[in-house]
Amino acid sequence: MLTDLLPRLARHAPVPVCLARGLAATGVTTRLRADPDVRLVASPRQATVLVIAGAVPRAARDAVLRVHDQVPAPRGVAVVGDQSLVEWLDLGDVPVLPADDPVPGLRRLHEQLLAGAGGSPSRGPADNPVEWSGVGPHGQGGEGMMGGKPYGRPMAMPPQEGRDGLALDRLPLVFGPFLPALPAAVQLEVGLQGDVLEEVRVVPLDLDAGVVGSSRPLSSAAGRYLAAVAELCAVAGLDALACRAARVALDPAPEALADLRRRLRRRGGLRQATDGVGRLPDGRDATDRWHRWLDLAAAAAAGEHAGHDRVDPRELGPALVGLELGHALVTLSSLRLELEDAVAAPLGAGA
Amino acid sequence: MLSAFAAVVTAAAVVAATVAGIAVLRRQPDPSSAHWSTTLPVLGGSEPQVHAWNRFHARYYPMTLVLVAFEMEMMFMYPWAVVFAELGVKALVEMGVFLALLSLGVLYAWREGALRWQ
Amino acid sequence: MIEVAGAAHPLVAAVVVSAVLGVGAYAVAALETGIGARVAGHPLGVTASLRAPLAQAALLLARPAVVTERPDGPLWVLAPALYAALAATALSVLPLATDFAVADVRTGIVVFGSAEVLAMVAVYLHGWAPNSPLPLVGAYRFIASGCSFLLLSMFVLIAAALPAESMSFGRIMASQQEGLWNVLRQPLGLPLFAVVALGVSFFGPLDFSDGHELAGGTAAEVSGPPALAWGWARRAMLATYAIASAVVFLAGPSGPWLPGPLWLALKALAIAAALVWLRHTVGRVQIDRFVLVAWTVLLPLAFLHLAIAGVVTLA
Amino acid sequence: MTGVVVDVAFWIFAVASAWFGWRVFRTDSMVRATFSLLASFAGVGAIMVLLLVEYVGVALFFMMGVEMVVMAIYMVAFMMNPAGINPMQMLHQRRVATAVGVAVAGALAAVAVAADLPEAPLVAPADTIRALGHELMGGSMLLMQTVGVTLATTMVAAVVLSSARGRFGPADDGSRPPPLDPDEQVEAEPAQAAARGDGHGHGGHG
Repeated sequence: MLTDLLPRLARHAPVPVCLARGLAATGVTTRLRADPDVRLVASPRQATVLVIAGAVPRAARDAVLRVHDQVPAPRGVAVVGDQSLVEWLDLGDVPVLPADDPVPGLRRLHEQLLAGAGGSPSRGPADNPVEWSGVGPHGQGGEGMMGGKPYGRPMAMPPQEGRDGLALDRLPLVFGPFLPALPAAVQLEVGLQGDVLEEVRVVPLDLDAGVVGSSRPLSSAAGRYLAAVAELCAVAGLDALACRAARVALDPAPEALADLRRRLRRRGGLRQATDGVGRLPDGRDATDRWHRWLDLAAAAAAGEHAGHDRVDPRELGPALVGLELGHALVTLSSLRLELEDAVAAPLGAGA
Repeated sequence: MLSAFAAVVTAAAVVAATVAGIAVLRRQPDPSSAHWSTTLPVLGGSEPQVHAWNRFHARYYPMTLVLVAFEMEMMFMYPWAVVFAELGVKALVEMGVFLALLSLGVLYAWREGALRWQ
Repeated sequence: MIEVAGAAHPLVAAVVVSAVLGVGAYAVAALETGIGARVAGHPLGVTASLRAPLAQAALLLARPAVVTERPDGPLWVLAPALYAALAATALSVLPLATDFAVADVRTGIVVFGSAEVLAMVAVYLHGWAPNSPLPLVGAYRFIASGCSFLLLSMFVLIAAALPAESMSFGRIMASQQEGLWNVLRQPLGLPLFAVVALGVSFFGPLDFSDGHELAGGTAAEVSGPPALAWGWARRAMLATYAIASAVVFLAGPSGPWLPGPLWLALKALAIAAALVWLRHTVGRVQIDRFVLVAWTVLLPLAFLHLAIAGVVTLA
Repeated sequence: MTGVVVDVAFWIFAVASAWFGWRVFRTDSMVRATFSLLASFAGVGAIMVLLLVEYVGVALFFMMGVEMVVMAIYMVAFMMNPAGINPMQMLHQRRVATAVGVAVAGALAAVAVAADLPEAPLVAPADTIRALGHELMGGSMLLMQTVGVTLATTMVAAVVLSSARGRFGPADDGSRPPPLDPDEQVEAEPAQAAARGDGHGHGGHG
């Protein structure tokens, strides 16, 4: 009885989707964001379906597969765009969804999973390939408490300078490229001390090997700006406003756009999350940047094309040193368009 | 007399047990989900080089010390609140002096930038 | 040890607390869906809003739970259980009718404060247990915020205790039946307490630990039933704080015509709706700014609040 | 509640408290150790409530909650290997510690057995909290104000000692890290020193 009731009830829930987005995936992202039947989740753990969309750099293959494995099994996988992504990732029997209407296919996949379908099998290694070294049963020990490689990983070490206890361990970590706050095809390499970035490099993925999949950006320029605003809203915790912005992005009618601008520019709204955050050498903070996006969207809707600057990710690192991790991620999110265009520039296509 | 606390403890224990029961519920795992690769921490596609469990630099640590000192003093305020109306202005002035002293501590901490991320 | 609203039999206590938390958390989740849909621009009907939390819970129950590479398993289970138990503890000292509380103990506001303090432990453990960087950062952020709003909550509750001449929530309610409601006598209290409510249940603008930018923060590694446990527990905590706000500032269950519990439910629902509306319209505050503002602006405001409450009580 | 129930509750909390106290030294994880200590204190708080010292018992939860959270932060910040993923030994100077422990426990037990404790059953005091309030505002007012001054001084001292940066800039401006050994020259390699794991000083908690 209960086993019957649960899936029946669960079917009414929006499909929790983890999105692995490549370049120029604004079309899909925005459609998923705008649809109340889909919930774009923050972490693959919270998803049932992984959607791979846009032009994914070949260099990101391992990353896609890692995120794939992090979606709890049984997991669904769908590709938006064309068959080439399926073949490249060797995913087997995976649906290819149309970029302009991906939701019904996702829903079907989700319901099959709830009905007991097996889902996509894990792809990564079954056992830890990192060598466990040390003398103890878990690879620990050897030289004091910091020696060995317990559970296959070494202990983090404090940075070189100082030893008086205040120079604490620095965690070398690489975030992305599929973290929701990060622009497409960008990784954040950090030395994290506590939650503060002591060392930052914003690294674009290597595009020399090319990309797989087709790019389907939103057709309207205004839509692209609004889609970026929607993503920033989501990062700031305003998922409902993000949904509204995404709907306007799909159909940037002047009245809807004006209404959205009014809502977003209120004091204490989105500004709460962005005011004073990520001030770059040009003196602008995150709020200035999304205000500019809104202005550009309005201009584009009125037929003018002002265009935005590009920001080279490699030059961004020094500006982020010393920021809290959350600040840094919001900052990168507020530079989404500028960074993505700079990254995609070698491809020649204005993403 | 202790029945009130017995009621609190029972209610809390029942709720805790229910929630813990939900949290340990596990569906029969899919054989493929036993893979090591599914257990990697979420970093958006990259693999960690080290464990997350390492010395963690809480950037606000001076603030926690200020809190500990401040919170000691709050223990005097609870009984104070109960007799406040009886004692009237005397209690008000008394606590005013007490809080003013402690405010000096907070003021100093703020002035030294101890409330900021270090 | 017991003040005006009495104490219940332990079995009654367990049933009442579970029921109120269950319904309260459900109401918060339904409000979240309903108000969220309205803000998003595609309003949902009442039935759809009421069905959404059930569907979400069913989905989480139907999904598997994952483990990380080398988690602290027992602490990972303990975290949501402890957090929910603290919500239950805090709820049990609140009067639910004019003459009924699960335990209207004399040290009510101290018990309530203790639950709030220990909530820091629960959230910390939830972020620590999975051995994963993003949850860990979330956990530390929660402690930063917790250490900042803790004093606010103590001052607000102590101010409410002044006219009541007691630390029991029953007396605090009774003191408002005789005089004005605290929302008028102590006007700064409700906004300050709302900050605490959002902070403790890391909700909306004060969702420092489980935010989207940290890929879900302490919940980034949780799926399936444990995610349901965690999500339910934090909504139960928000519901408890909504009820506490109603008791402390709006005289809780007292009111004309309607039965007491219904009054309490209406008042708490109004407060919960306001908090959920904030969650959907105010972006997440930056954590370091919150800490600074809490200590340099809100804490002096709490002093002022206490002074106002003291003068009004003596007047 | 009847005496038997109170007795049973007492023993449950007492045993739990002692067990958690023992766990503090049996686990490798600093977080587990810290919160075991908290659980141990919570047991003591519950016993206080059973002894009808309601305010002190409940306040113990409150105080120890904050203190143990802060302690956890510091433990994880300053301990190498805070989670104990590399197993280690929590005990120092085992033989001395055992001797002192046994001696102290024995002395305390002797006091408990030898003392002439009152046998009258506990009666709920009329209103201890009110009495405490009057005491603080009356006879002990000077004491309370002294505590206020002390705590303000504590805050200043804590900030002076812990803040890495004052209003005049970084606290360690112009200072040099001390050499690893007194006779060694300054230019030792810090990473090696850390790897050696010398002195995993977790003596200071509790």
